[in-house]
Amino acid sequence: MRELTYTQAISEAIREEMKRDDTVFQIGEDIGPVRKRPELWNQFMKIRTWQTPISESGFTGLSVGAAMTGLRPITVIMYCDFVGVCMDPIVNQAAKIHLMSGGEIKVPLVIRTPAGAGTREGGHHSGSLESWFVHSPGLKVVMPSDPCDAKGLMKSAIRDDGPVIYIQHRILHGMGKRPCPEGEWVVPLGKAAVKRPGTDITVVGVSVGVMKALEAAEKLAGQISVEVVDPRTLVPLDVDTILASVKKTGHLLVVHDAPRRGGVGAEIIRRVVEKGFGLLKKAPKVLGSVNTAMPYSPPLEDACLPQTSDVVKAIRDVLG
Amino acid sequence: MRELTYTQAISEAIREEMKRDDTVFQIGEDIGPVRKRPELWNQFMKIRTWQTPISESGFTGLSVGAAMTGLRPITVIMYCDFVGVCMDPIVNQAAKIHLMSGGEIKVPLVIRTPAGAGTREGGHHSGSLESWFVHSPGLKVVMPSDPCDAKGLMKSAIRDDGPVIYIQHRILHGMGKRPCPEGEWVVPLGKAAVKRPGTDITVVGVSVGVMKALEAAEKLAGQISVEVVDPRTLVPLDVDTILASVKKTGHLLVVHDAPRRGGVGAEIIRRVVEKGFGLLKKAPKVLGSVNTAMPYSPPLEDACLPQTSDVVKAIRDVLG
Amino acid sequence: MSHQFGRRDFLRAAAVTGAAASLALAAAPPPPVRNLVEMLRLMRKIRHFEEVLTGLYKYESFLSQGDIVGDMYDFASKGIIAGAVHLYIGQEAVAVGVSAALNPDDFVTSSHRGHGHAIAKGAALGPMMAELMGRKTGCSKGCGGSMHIFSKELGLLGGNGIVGAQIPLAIGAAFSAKYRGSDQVAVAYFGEGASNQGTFHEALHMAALWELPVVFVCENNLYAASTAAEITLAIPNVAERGAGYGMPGHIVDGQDVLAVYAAASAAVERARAGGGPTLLECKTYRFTSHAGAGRGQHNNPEELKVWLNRDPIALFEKKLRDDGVMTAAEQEGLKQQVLAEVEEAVAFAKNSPFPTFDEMPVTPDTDLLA
Amino acid sequence: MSHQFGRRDFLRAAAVTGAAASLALAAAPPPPVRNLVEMLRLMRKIRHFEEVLTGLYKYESFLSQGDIVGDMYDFASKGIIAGAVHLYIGQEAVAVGVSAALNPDDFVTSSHRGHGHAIAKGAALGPMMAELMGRKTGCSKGCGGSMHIFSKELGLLGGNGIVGAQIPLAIGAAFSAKYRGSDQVAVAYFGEGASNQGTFHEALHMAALWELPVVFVCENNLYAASTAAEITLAIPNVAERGAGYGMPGHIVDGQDVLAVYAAASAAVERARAGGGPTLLECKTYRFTSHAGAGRGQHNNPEELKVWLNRDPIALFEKKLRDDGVMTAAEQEGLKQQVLAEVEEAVAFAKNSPFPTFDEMPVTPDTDLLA
Ligand SMILES: Cc1ncc(C[n+]2csc(CCOP(=O)(O)OP(=O)(O)O)c2C)c(N)n1
Ligand SMILES: Cc1ncc(C[n+]2csc(CCOP(=O)(O)OP(=O)(O)O)c2C)c(N)n1
Ligand SMILES: [Mg+2]
Ligand SMILES: [Mg+2]
Repeated sequence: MRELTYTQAISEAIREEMKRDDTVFQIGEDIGPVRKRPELWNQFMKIRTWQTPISESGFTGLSVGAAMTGLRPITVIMYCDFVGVCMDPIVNQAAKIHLMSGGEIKVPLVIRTPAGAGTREGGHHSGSLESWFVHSPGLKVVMPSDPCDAKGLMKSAIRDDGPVIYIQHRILHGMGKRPCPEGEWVVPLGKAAVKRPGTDITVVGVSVGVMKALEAAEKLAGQISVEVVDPRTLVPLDVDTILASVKKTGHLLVVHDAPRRGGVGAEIIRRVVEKGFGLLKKAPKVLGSVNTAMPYSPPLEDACLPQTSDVVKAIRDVLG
Repeated sequence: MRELTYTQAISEAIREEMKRDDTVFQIGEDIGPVRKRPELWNQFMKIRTWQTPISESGFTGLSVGAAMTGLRPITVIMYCDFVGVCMDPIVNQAAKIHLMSGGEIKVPLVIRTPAGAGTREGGHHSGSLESWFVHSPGLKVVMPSDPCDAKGLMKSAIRDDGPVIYIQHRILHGMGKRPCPEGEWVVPLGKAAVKRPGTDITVVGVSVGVMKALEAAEKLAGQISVEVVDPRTLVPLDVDTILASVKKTGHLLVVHDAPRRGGVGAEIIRRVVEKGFGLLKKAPKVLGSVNTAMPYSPPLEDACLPQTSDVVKAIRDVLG
Repeated sequence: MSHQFGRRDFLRAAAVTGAAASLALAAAPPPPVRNLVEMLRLMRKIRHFEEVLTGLYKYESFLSQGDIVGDMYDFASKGIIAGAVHLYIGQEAVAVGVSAALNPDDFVTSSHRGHGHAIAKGAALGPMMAELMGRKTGCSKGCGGSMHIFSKELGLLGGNGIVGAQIPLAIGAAFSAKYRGSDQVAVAYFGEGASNQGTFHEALHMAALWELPVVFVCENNLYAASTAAEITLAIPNVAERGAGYGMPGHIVDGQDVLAVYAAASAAVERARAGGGPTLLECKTYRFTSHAGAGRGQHNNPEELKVWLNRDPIALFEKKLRDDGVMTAAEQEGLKQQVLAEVEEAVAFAKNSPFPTFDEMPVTPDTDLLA
Repeated sequence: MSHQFGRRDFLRAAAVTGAAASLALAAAPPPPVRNLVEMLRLMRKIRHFEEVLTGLYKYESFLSQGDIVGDMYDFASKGIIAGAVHLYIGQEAVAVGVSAALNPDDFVTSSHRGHGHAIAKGAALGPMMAELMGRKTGCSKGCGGSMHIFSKELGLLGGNGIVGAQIPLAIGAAFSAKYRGSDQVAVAYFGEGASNQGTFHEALHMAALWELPVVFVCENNLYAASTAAEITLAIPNVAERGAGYGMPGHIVDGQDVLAVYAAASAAVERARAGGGPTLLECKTYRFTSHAGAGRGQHNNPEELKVWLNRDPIALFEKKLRDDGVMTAAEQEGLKQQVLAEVEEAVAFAKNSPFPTFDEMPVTPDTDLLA
């Protein structure tokens, strides 16, 4: 199959959806090559990409209003951490208007935001805030872990009639080329994927956590048979696929970049324990980053973030 | 003992701390009786209470800057839902500056915000967002469930050298007078309280969840012996007291107003399962509100929010 | 400098005349007689809709229990209308004057104080009253409440519980109109208090930068909740802020419905013609308390007396009589018609069932109960 | 109207002279000779500190892999200085001119582009270089990095990774000074791009309303990342926005350190005297690319050529020679001293150990590992 990088896959999905649907456009900071003022609007209109002032709450609110009135915006928040300045239009407006309007008004909006640590950018450029969104009813949350899913999930996100948070991990931007189908390729929201079959333990990876889980599984090959499950979307969450895996393995580990405390790992454990308490042979665990702001210094960042070696260790811990 | 309402207890704590420490002041919207422009600053200075424009991110950021330079602000966000417009100064500034400054700069700040549903105010005035803060390293999170804790925890929050989120549930504002010690009365952060002893099941209540758990326990008195544990602070979390209770009862239910999905209930279950998996005889459960924006219509709001009768039912479910 | 202003400046700033507005803006042709009568009818609809609902809201407050240090905005209703209800009474000329300049398919975003904006744009009283009573027949099936009145067909993009959030939504609707090549215009209604919110700054700026077809209608009623504008605004006129975005800003007499209409028509036509956005500051006043369906105590009773002399309905009725457009008898008749309509709306609402949980319009795939 | 502006207007707006500034403001007495030399030394410190660190940053970009639709701001460094590093080269006159007007205990909040603001306020090069290398001896023990330079004793309240967040922090420091009755003044440095952020609006307004002792220094370098100001600013001069808050706004030649000093002194003295805040817009230019330690491609090479003719260091050195304050030889000597200092800083940093996890300054009771 033809290969693409993660960001190329996202670009292709957006381009194809723009072709397919005139109402799809992209808006955000520092995107698009526009340089001259005259005919600003027409320059943007040509590339269906609006380069905004640094006004996240303003242009995210604008996107919600546009989505309420017939368009399908893809709104780019340059770094996930920046949502701190524009949570309101996302969680109070986009997420709630469908219900508050009695179901009359839909908000087909994609919020696309690169996230994650590991790039030595320090406390304000390392966030993974998916659990804020998972806890905000009305939003769907998508976190692709490879170019194939990145393309297919972006198409589903754009075509969805509600607000979708699309979180792309920066480390995955650099993962290199991987197979990715050409043309129409849609991955449905709410379907997990078993990225590596195994029998001894279920490791649920979130975003870059999948990459680390697969590396760990490879390292343990021969000793421990690790099944790697990628939920791909956290809302809706395909808990059945996770339960089916746990039924087989009896052990569960969740791996993500976000801090352990209050992370989605806890939510996944709640869901599994609630329906599959009896399936678990040992205590399930979450491997997330340390509960601290992300320090800049490379050795400190490495110590605070789950590394592949930590996943290996955690797998052994869970199996006891 | 002398009795106070929940808000009177908060007022008393703030007044006493203002007397005790000149650097303590309060800032927020619509607080304080100032009416005339001349001598604005002096009017505010007299009551140590600044009545702000509607500029949450501005005055919350102002509070962080003031806390970095020798003051101890108590910043009021009128409704918890409004933090959507000012998450950045809270989670990126207040919470991270201590680490990002190499520990040189402290941010002794209290963010005080009424929260919770049940008052028929609809989708923008019913939020309980504690789990966003629990997931934001660098913050402490306090949720008193009665006047006694409200006073003692406010004093600890004000005296703490880091940022503390103090969430007061609106329904508790109306709970009526309860015993509350006069003068110096400090409840330490990170100590849970057993609000009712029992032997059959541990019900961890968060904020108004404690009230509902106590009512349910009363209804079940004679049939089921319910132990009600109030963590009082979610960060730091006194997991040992919860574990000690679960060790005794073998069963766990967590009750809160916030949506189940990604709520603090999931985090409490993660912590308990991690250390006390073997103590649990049955699957632990979380009772939270339905995963939706809060509807206005009273019967719908009642259906979406955990009621005392739901707690009773959930207790029976857990015990199977 | 800010400290040179006093209450007098604010009141003086508020006491502008319709003339000032028409001076500031190309005068629009006065509306035909039929429309004049319809404008009065809409003003009365707003007034009586709210007067009547007030009787259905049983105000309760915990405020006395705390004190100024610990108090929060606490109140409840034990009536069949619950929650937080903010009244528009006293400001009717603004919504009606602006709406008279709009097409049916133009967009409106509104605030927590949105009944008047909705009614003026054509919202039916029955479904609105039903919404306030939380009934299944409410315009949001009972899921919205007083602060969240929507109507897709009327271009009502909702009230808003978040002060200032409606301003970016409006530029989004204007963006959408320009993108789709339609000639729709969007209006954002907000208070002077909201003009201190960052969203005001970001939205007005982008609207000017991209010349979006939007009109920003700031209703300066001199208070934000119980806080006087004079202690939270560093300048007496919000209209002055337009200059910071290269946008015209005009002061309008918000008690004079024709002055509002003139200013709004000019701004709307300018927007429709591709001329970009305009900021209109309508000086007006809230005749009741901030929330609790007007049942809380009023911020300033003396001041209120002065403003009651500029009741927008009384002023307009007098003008219509002076101009021989309507007689006092005709006006009384119109009032009675409206009162009857409101009673019908109340009856409709009271006779409507409450929605059940299963009827809540949730999207199936958001694992509601997970 | 916005659409009437073109690039030329922006360049013209940027091409102001020091005269304009002194005209706009009460001229401050020129600094004594010793200070003039120290100002030049600080400008060189900033310039050479950054020139040298650039060599320690091995720029890598993934940008070519995606395309304009999917691209994000992606880059990394394989050098001993990592992460996102934004250079101040070309803007030295602003930080040095402003700092020359400040007391040691005055406060400064800064942006992502903060090296110059820190050095000008007196930050030592060794701990700064060590911070950029993530060492234990760094000013933030390696926990901050390039965007987060703090110093409690110098009143440095940090750079900031969130555009616009530093503006409210500065009014908080000013609030604190006024509350405590001290005569400290706070300065907020931010770019023209940040002036479109809601925090700018909210903070400038509250500062004016409460007459806080703060000076807002907007460094208009004509770009926000790779986005030209002309396509994201509806007005050519950010200074014009002061009026919306009842605050004086002045345009300053940001390449002329003495013009900046004159404007800053007047604004600082006004603030210290209780006269309230001032907005200064310093027209300047970034000589390197946005981030990646200047290693990305520059937004506009032709434009750069023009601005290099107004290199603030060259301009100031010429003035000092013309006024007979320093000879070319003395200036060369000063440059060599500074270069040696920077080399020392590099050596100090390279010889410093990395911090260990246990040395991270976390508060014990936030259950770090929970
Ligand atoms: C973001 C946010 N902050 C605060 C509030 C609480 N609040 C509701 S209405 C109001 C006053 C609004 O004043 P103004 O904008 O002048 O509108 P008015 O009520 O006068 O119509 C406030 C502070 C809110 N709803 N949202
Ligand atoms: C809230 C937020 N939005 C976006 C960014 C990404 N970003 C970093 S610097 C920058 C450009 C800032 O431009 P300006 O304010 O003019 O400062 P300059 O870089 O020119 O010094 C942007 C968009 C950010 N760091 N924070
Ligand atoms: Mg008002
Ligand atoms: Mg710039």
